[in-house]
Amino acid sequence: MYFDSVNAALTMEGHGAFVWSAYVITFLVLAFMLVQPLLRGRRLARAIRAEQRRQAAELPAEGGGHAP
Amino acid sequence: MHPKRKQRLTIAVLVVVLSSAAVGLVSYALRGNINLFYPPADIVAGKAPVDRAIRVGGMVVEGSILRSEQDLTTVFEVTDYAGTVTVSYTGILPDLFAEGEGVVASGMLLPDGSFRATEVLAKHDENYMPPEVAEALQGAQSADSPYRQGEGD
Amino acid sequence: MTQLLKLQDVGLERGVRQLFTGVQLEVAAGELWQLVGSNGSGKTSLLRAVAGLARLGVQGSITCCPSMLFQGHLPGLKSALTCRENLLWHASGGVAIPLSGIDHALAEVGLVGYEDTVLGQLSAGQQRRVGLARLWLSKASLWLLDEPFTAIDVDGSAMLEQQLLRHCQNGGAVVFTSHQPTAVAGLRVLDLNQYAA
Amino acid sequence: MWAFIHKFGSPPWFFRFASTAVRWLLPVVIGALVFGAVWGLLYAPPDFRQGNSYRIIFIHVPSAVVALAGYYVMASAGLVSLVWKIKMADTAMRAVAPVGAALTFVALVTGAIWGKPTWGAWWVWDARITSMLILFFLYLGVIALFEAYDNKAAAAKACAVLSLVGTVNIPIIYKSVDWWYSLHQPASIKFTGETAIDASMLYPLLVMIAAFYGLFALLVLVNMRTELLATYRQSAWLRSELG
Amino acid sequence: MQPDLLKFLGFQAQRHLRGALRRPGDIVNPLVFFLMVVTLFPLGLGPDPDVLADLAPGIVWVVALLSSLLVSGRLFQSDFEDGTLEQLALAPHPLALSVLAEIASHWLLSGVVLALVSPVFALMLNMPGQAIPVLMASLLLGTLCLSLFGAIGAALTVGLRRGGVLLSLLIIPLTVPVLIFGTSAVREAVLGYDPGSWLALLGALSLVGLVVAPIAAAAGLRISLEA
Repeated sequence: MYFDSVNAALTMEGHGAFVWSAYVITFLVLAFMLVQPLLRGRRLARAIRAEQRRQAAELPAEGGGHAP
Repeated sequence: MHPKRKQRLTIAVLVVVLSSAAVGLVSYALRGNINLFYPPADIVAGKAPVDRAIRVGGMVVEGSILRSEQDLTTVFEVTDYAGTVTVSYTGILPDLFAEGEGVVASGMLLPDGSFRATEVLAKHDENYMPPEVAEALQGAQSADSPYRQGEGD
Repeated sequence: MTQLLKLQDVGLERGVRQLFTGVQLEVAAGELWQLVGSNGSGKTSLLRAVAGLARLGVQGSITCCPSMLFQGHLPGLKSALTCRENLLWHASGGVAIPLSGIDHALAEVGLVGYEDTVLGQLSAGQQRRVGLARLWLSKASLWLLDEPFTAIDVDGSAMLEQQLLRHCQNGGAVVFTSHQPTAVAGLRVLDLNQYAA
Repeated sequence: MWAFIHKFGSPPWFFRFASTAVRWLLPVVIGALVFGAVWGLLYAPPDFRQGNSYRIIFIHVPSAVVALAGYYVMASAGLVSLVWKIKMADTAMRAVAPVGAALTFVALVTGAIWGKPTWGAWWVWDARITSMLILFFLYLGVIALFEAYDNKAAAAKACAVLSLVGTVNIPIIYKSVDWWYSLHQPASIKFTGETAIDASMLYPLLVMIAAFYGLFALLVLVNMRTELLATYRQSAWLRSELG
Repeated sequence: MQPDLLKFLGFQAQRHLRGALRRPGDIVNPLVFFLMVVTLFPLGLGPDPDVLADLAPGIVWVVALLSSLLVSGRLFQSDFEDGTLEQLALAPHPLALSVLAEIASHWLLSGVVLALVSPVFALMLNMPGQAIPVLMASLLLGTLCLSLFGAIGAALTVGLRRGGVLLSLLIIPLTVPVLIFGTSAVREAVLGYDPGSWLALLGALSLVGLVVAPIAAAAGLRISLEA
């Protein structure tokens, strides 16, 4: 480790605010880019499964149901 | 020839002619010094225009920096090891400005051959190294020049 | 009998929705075909696919003779140009047509005396007629017409039917879409609703 | 070869591939990012002139490099979509655009933050920064064009044409901005030296560049997978895949 | 018989020119827009002749770019709306050729006219006389580039309801080199130096545009017809 203490790593001889904010912004943006489609995908998958179950429940009434 | 193929051929020939004309024009344009950057050697040789905004770049000669005592005027010499130009500048110089460092000054060439800068920028180059390495480099290479100069970007 | 158009197993997908599948059609010279189907069944899309204007989402194979005329919903006429100029530049595809031919075509669609009138000054029905005048100038063998009878009065419809039949007798073929039931001798009908997916 | 391309172009196969790849890439990429960031932030030595502010290089340069490469990836997908009419190429284009825009944005923001301690200004009209800004505009244009079309198949084709025109233009834009900049202000001249960057800083930088490439692939695959879920929610293959 | 390409080009151009000349408002309005915006600058910046002369190359070029964007957005609009585009797409000639004819006639009526009247604007902004021929030449070449790039954007957005702003989003980044080359040429001329290099670059750019734009715009139009 280059820095002696946590405090030194945070301040970075006066440049800490710049460096850390750059990293934080970058990781926030990229995390958003990752999480947003992942969540949307999970929501979609849940909706598709629910629809599937609904149809599976309806099918036997019409006769000749099949397991998904 | 089949008319359809003749048509294609005509278009292909047109495309080739137009593209080669474009290449010709670009090479004509690039013969001129389009970005108005002159190394000190060109200025010494009288290739640079006088009384218009141009840029000069090179190394600050060791021991050449003279700071005025009345105002913020600084006079220093810039060299590319083939020619040297005296540059004068009034204002606050950037932190990275130092003897033996690269510098780019924009301003005007005066009739007496010296350069009056309106802006001085320390070279922000692609060299990144830890302080101890820099010191070692400085020590090892102070005899000859640490950098070879490339063309102005 | 020369074959002018052949559709094999043609289907159409819009987005992820299948409009129709498995359309088979062979059009030979001398045949007059009407495409029918309810709104949104894909009549216009099929006609545009055949013409080669819209092939996105089209399955199957379409073989169409290159000598083809397409007239869509839009007449393809400039309202700032006169009837004559419109037909001269529009119908020609770059081939010079004699002015007498144009005047003759305009006369056939009942527009004598309007040759030098700017299109924008004509009524909607008259403008349709100028568009249809192309049919008297065309040398194409296969005509693809989208709703040719729209906004045409009774006289005009009769005149148009005559022209379609004449074209078929001369060895051409016509495929058109229409909502109206058309009573023409020898008309063949393709109902897209039968192929709905 | 052809069979491989064909397989790649099939949505069910690609969905399975993307699901597996995401599962593997996710921990690897996050691990590499954290590792590279910690190395760069805490273990790499400071620069002899800029001090610690140079540590922004470890995210600034990778994001800029990958953002530019992303545009070419997008244009290549567009070319594939136009020439071979492979549906997955459309989906790929659609997926790359927001990722590229985000990376360009990151490069611009980190550049501005880096600029403050180095040049004393948040924004300078430097040739490279300006080119990056224009690249950002190009990405925004592609996204806006895609959103404007109702017919998504046509939208992808339109974006393909636009991004191909963009690739023809990028070198011209870059060069012209470079000239423009040097006309008005001094550019940073390049001195050709043997080693530009010391090994102790180069290695974490390389790790971060690799990690950002991985991140790019990961984000694109996640986007594509989600896009497939939305597009094929009615299809039987997707239901059996999820079931 | 296959009519030759040049004749077809002539046919198309004649069609556009005739149509446009019957509606002179379409030609005059962009010029009036140009005049008005140029008038705004002295009002905003102050009437100091030296300041204006300094900024004149940039002002004229930015306004030229904006007014060109304004016009070229509607380049294929009427052809799309009245069905002419369908017919052109089905014509035996490459669609790119019709596009080229359309761009050329559009340029004749917008860019060339603008270049011809540009000395008036130069005088309004106190530009030195020696720069005026260069201003005209740069506008002549530059507006051709702008029309060419604008055509690509117009082709891609012609079928969309809200095409206007979108077009600017797509095209402005692509026109950056035109702006740089154009203003640089004029500025060099104002300072009394040789603007040849910049004019040559503008020329090269228009040649590249002449090759790329008709093909790209034709592809864009076919896509717009599909949607």
